Amino acid sequence: MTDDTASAPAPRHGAAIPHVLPPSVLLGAAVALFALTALTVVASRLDLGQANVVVALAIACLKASVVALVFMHLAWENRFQLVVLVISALFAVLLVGFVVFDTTQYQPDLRAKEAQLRGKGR
Amino acid sequence: MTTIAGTAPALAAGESYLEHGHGLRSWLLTLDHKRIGIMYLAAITGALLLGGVFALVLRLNLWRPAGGLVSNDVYNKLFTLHGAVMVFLFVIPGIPAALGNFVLPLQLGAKDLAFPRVNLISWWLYMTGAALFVATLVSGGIDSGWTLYPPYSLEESRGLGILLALSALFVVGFSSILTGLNFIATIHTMRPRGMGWFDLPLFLWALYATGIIQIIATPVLGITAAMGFLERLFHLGIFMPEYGGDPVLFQHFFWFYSHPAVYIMILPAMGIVSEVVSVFSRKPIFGYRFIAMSSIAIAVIGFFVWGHHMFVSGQSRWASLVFSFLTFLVAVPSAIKTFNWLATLYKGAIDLKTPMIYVLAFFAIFGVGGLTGLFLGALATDVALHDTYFVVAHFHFVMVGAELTAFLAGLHYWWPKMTGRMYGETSGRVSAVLVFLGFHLTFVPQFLAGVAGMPRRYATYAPAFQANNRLSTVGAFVLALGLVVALAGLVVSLFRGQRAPANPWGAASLEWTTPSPPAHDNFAETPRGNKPYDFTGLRLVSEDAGWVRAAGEGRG
Amino acid sequence: MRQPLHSLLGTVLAAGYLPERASSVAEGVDRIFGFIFWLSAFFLALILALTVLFVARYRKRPSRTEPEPSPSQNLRLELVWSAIPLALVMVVFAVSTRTYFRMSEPEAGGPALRIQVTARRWSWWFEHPGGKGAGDLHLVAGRPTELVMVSTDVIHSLYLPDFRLKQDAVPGRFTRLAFKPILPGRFTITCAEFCGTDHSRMTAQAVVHPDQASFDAWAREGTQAAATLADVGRAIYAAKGCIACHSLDGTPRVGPTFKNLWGKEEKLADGTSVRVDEEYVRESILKPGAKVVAGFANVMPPVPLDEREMQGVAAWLQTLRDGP
Amino acid sequence: MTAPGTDRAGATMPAEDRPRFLAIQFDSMGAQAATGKLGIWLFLGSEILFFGGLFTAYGVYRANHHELFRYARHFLDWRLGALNTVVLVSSSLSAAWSVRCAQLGQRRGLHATLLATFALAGVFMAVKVVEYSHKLHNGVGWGASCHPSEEILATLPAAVRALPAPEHLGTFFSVYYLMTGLHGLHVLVGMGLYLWLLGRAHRGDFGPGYYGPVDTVALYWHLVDMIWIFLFPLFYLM
Repeated sequence: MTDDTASAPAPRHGAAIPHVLPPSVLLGAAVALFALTALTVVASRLDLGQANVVVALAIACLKASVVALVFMHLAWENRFQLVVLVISALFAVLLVGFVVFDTTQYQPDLRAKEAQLRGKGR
Repeated sequence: MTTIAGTAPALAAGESYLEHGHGLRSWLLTLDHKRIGIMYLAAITGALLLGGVFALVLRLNLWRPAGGLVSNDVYNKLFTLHGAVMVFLFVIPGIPAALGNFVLPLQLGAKDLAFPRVNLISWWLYMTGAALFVATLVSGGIDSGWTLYPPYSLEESRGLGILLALSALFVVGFSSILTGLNFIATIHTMRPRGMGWFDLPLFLWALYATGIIQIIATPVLGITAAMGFLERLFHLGIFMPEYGGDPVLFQHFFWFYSHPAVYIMILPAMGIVSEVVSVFSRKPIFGYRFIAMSSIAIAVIGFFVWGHHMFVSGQSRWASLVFSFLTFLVAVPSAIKTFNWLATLYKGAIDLKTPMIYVLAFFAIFGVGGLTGLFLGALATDVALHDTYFVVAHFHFVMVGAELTAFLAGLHYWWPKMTGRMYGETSGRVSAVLVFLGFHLTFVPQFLAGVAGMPRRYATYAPAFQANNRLSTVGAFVLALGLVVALAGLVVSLFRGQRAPANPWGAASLEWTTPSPPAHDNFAETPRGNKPYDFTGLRLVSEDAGWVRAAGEGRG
Repeated sequence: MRQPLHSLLGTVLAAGYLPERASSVAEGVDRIFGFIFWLSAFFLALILALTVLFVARYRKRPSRTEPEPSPSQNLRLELVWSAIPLALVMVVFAVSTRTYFRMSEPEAGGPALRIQVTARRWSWWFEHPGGKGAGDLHLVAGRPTELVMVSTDVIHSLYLPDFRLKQDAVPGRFTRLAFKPILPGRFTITCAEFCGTDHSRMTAQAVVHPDQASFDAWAREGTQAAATLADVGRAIYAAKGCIACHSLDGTPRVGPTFKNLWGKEEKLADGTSVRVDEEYVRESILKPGAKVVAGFANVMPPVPLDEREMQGVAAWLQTLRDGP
Repeated sequence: MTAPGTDRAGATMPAEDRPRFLAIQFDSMGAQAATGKLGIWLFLGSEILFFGGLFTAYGVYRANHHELFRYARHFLDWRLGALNTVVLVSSSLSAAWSVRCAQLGQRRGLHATLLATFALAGVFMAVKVVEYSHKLHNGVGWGASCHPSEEILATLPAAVRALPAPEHLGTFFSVYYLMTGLHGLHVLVGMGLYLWLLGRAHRGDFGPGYYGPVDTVALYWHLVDMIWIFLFPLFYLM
C-alpha cells in the first residue's frame, strides 16, 4: 500500500455524512449490469478465436467496476478503500499472470513425458 | 499500585489491567488487547519450547554420521514438526501477536484495537491451529518437511496426518489475517490528534507493513491448504501427477505465501530494533523516513521474489532470471536500514542494558543472515547451494538469529510495562551472551557443511561432515541454555523483580506515559500525539521513579 | 585433493571446504562464490567494526551521560548508501546470470552424451547410450553430456557437489541438466530433495572415464549373447535395476535379499506366508504389491519382462543357493 | 464488524448520552463507521487473494489444456449460468437498496430489501443445486471420480461428441467444483448474515445514526457478486 504520502488522516471526528444513493443511480447501474450480461453472452457466440477470452474478461471487468464504484459507493467515499481494492486485485493478477507464464514455459517437458507414457501404451 | 503523586502523569485511571477481573473466564473471554497479548506470549513461549526440544533431538541424532538415536522415519517427522511448529506457531505470530497486540494501542494513545472481538477470535483461531498441530503430532505426525511438497506429502500411504496439518495451516492462517487486518485498521484510522503518519513510532510502521503482507499473502496459503486437503481426499488432479496434476504448481502457491511470510517474521523485529537503538543511544533515530519507507518497500517487493526457492525445481529459465533480479532488489532496503541504525549509534550515549545487547547481537547476526542471502539469490551459486545446509544456516541466521534476538530485545524492553516488574539485568545480559555464542557455534559450522555439499533433511550423512555436525550439536545446547537462562530470569522477576516505574528507559513514545502495568482503559482521555524520539526534557529522577519529563518541555 | 576456494586469494577459512572442480562450470561458480564471499566479508567487517567502534567510543559512562548533538537525517548520505548497495547487487546479478546461462547452454566438444536418468524411491538408475543401464553414472571426460531426468514416484533432486550442479527429477515430466565433466575419477551423487525414509542413503557414483575408449569398453561388458537362461536372469538383474534394492549377499536392503531366496518360506505383511517358487517370482515381478514381504515397504514398481526373461530370472535365482 | 458498547466504563462522554452502539475505543459514531468500513474492505482484499489462488489454478489448466476446456465447457448449461447472473445482480441491487433504506430510516423498505436479497440468494442456490445434481447423477464428479454417463454425453452437441475425449477430464471439473463450490459457500454465509440482519432490523437497531452492519454485509455481498461476474464467462461462455 504505497499510498501513505502524508494524506490527511481519515475523518475521525463528527459523523461522516452518509452517502445515500438515489434510486435512479441504483436502477441505472442494475440496468447497465443486465445489459453487459447480455452483451457478454452475445459476444461469446461470435468466434473471435483468442480474442474471445480478452473480450469476455474486459466485459467482466467493466461489470465488476460498475458494482464496485456504484453499489459499493467507491466513487463517492474515502479514496483509501478504492486503493485497497485495486492493490488486492493487482497482487491477484500478479499471482495468476506469473504462475501461468511459468507453467506455459515448461509445458513442453510435461507434454513430452505424457507422449512417452502414451507411446508405451501404459 | 502506587502512582507517584504529582510527578506521575494524570492520565492513568482505574486499577491495572492485571487486576481488572480475575479467574480464567476473565482472561479467556477478554477483549482487552493487553491480556490477549499476554495470552499470545504464553502460547508462543510454549511453541518455542516444543520446537526447541525437537531441534535438540535432531541435533543429537546427527552426532554420529549413521544417526541411530532415532530411526529415519522418526527423524523425518521430527524435523517436519520442528519446522511447522517454529514457523507457524512461534516465528510468524511471535512479535506481532504477542508484543504488537500489547504495545500498538498504547503507542497510539488508543483504548484498544479497532476490532477487539476480532482480536479475541484470532487468538482462539491460533489456539485451535496449535491444537491441530499437536493432534498431528499425536496421531503419528507427518514427515514431508514443513513445506509439504506433493506428491510425497499427499500420497495415500502417508496416512491422514496431513489432513490435520493442512487444516491447522488453514486455521492459523486466518488468525494471522485477522491480526493484520486489526493492525492496519487501527494504525490507519485511530491515530490521536497531532500524530501524523511521520510521527508514528517505527514499531508501528513495521507492524503496518507486516499487516499488508498478512492480509495479501496469507489467503493464498489458506487456499493452497484447502486444495491440498481436497486433493488428498478426492484426487482432484491439481497437484498429483498420476491424476494429471503438476507438483511444481503447488510450489508456486506455497512460496507465493511463504516468502512474504519471512518478511512477516523480520519486519516487526526491525521495528523493535529501531525503537531500542534510538532509546538506548539517547538519540533520535537517524533517517526516520528512509527506515519507514524501507519497511513498506520490503513488504511490497517481497511479493515478487518467491521463485528463488524454485531455481532447480523445474521452473523455467526466464522465470528464474526475473526472480533472481528482483531478489537482489529486495536486499537493498535491508541494507539501508542497517546503515541507518549504525548512524543512530554515532555520537549517542549508548546504555548497554539487556535490550541493547540483544540489538547489537542482532546487527552482527542480521548482517551475516542478509549477506548470505546474496549467495542464494544468485542463480549460479544457488544451483550449487540449494537444499544444502548452507540454506539451513541462512534461514536460521535470519529467523533464529535476527528474529529471536529482536524478540528477546523487545520482550525485555517492554517487560516492565507489561508486568510492572523490572527483569534482572545480570541474568538478561548473561542470556544475551550465551544466546549469541551458542547461536554462532550452532549455525556457522552448518554454512561450511553446506558449502562442502551436505544436503539438508538428512538423518544420516557422509563421515566427512562429522566435525561440523558435532560442533553444531554442542552449539545447539549452548543456545538452549541461553534461552533457558533468559526465560528463568524473566519468570523470577515476576515474583522478586523490583517495582517498575512508568518510564524506566526514558523513552518518549506514548506507551511510557501510562503507569506500569497500564490501567485497564489505558488512558483516562486520549493524549495528544508527540514526536516519538524527542528525548529533550526527560531526566532520570531515580532508579525506582524512572525518567520524568519536566512539564511543558518536549511536547510535540 | 580439495581445491582452494579461489586460486588468487587462497583464503584460510574456505580453503579445504569447497568440493573439487570436476565440471567445466565449477570454475565459474567458484569465481562467483568468491566474489560474493569477499563482497559480503567486506560489508560484514564494516558493520561489525562500526558497531564495536561506536559502542566503545560512545558508551554511556559516568563522565559521559549525554549524547553529543548530531543530525538525525542526511539525504545525501542516505542516497549514497542506497545507491552503492543497489549498484553492487546489480553487478553480482549480471555476473552470476552470465555464468548461469553459460551453464545451461550446450557446450562445444562433439555430440552430447544423452543419458536417461530415472529417480525412484531411494535409488538412481542411468540408461546409457547403447542400452547399458547401471546404478552409477558413467561419463566421458571432456565430452558434453545431457541428462534427461524423470522420477517414477516423488520429487528427487540429482546433486553432484563436485560438479556444482543440481536438478530436480519431477514425476510426470522431464527435466534436463547439461554440463561437461573435465576431471576423470569417481564423484558422489546424492539426492537433495526430501523423498522419504532413505533420502539420506539414496547415493550413487559418477564415474568419469578418461576417454571415450574406456567408456565404450565398459559399455560393452555384460551385453555379449547370453548362453544360458541363468545368464539372461543375471543380465536382467543388472539391466533392470533390481540391483538397486535387492542384494546378493544376504543383507536386506529396500527389498529382501536374493541369496537363498528360492524355495524359502517367506512371511508376508498380512501374516500369511508363501513358498518362493516360479509362480511367486512371476507375480512379484508383474504385480509387486500383491504379496509384500513382512517388514518391507510396498514401493517396488512393476517390471515388464517377456516370457524368456521371466524364466531367465527364475533360473538364475535357483543358482543363488549358497554361493553368490 | 464493529463491536457495540462493551462493559467498560470510563469513556470520555458521560455514560448515559453515549450512543447505544458506540464502542469504547471510538470517540464518535463517525469514527467507528469509518474504521468499520476500512476493516471490511481489508477483509474483502484478503478474499480477493483467496479466490485469486483458484483463478490461478483455472488459468494454469486453461492455458495448458485448451482442448480440455473447450470440450468440457459443453457439459455446462450457459442458460442456467446467465439466469444465476441476473439473479445475483438483482440481489446486489436489493442489497444496495437496503443500505439506502437504513440510511434514510425507512423501516419497511429496509425489511423488504433485506428479505429480497435473502430470497434471491436462495434462488441462486436452488439453481446451483439443480446444476450440481444433474451432473453428479450422470457421474460427472471431480478429479478421479469423473466418468460421464452415456445420457450426458448424448446431450453434447454433435461436433463436440466427435472430438476425442480429452485426458484428465476430471481436472476441469475439479477446478469447476472448487471455484463454484467455494463461491456457493460464500453465498450461504451471505444468506446467514442477511438472516441476522433481518433479526436486528426487526428489533429496530438500524437507523440513520447506526447502519454499519447493513453496509458491511452489503459490501461483502457485492464482492460475492463480483466473483460470480468473473466465474460466469470463464466457465459457461469461453
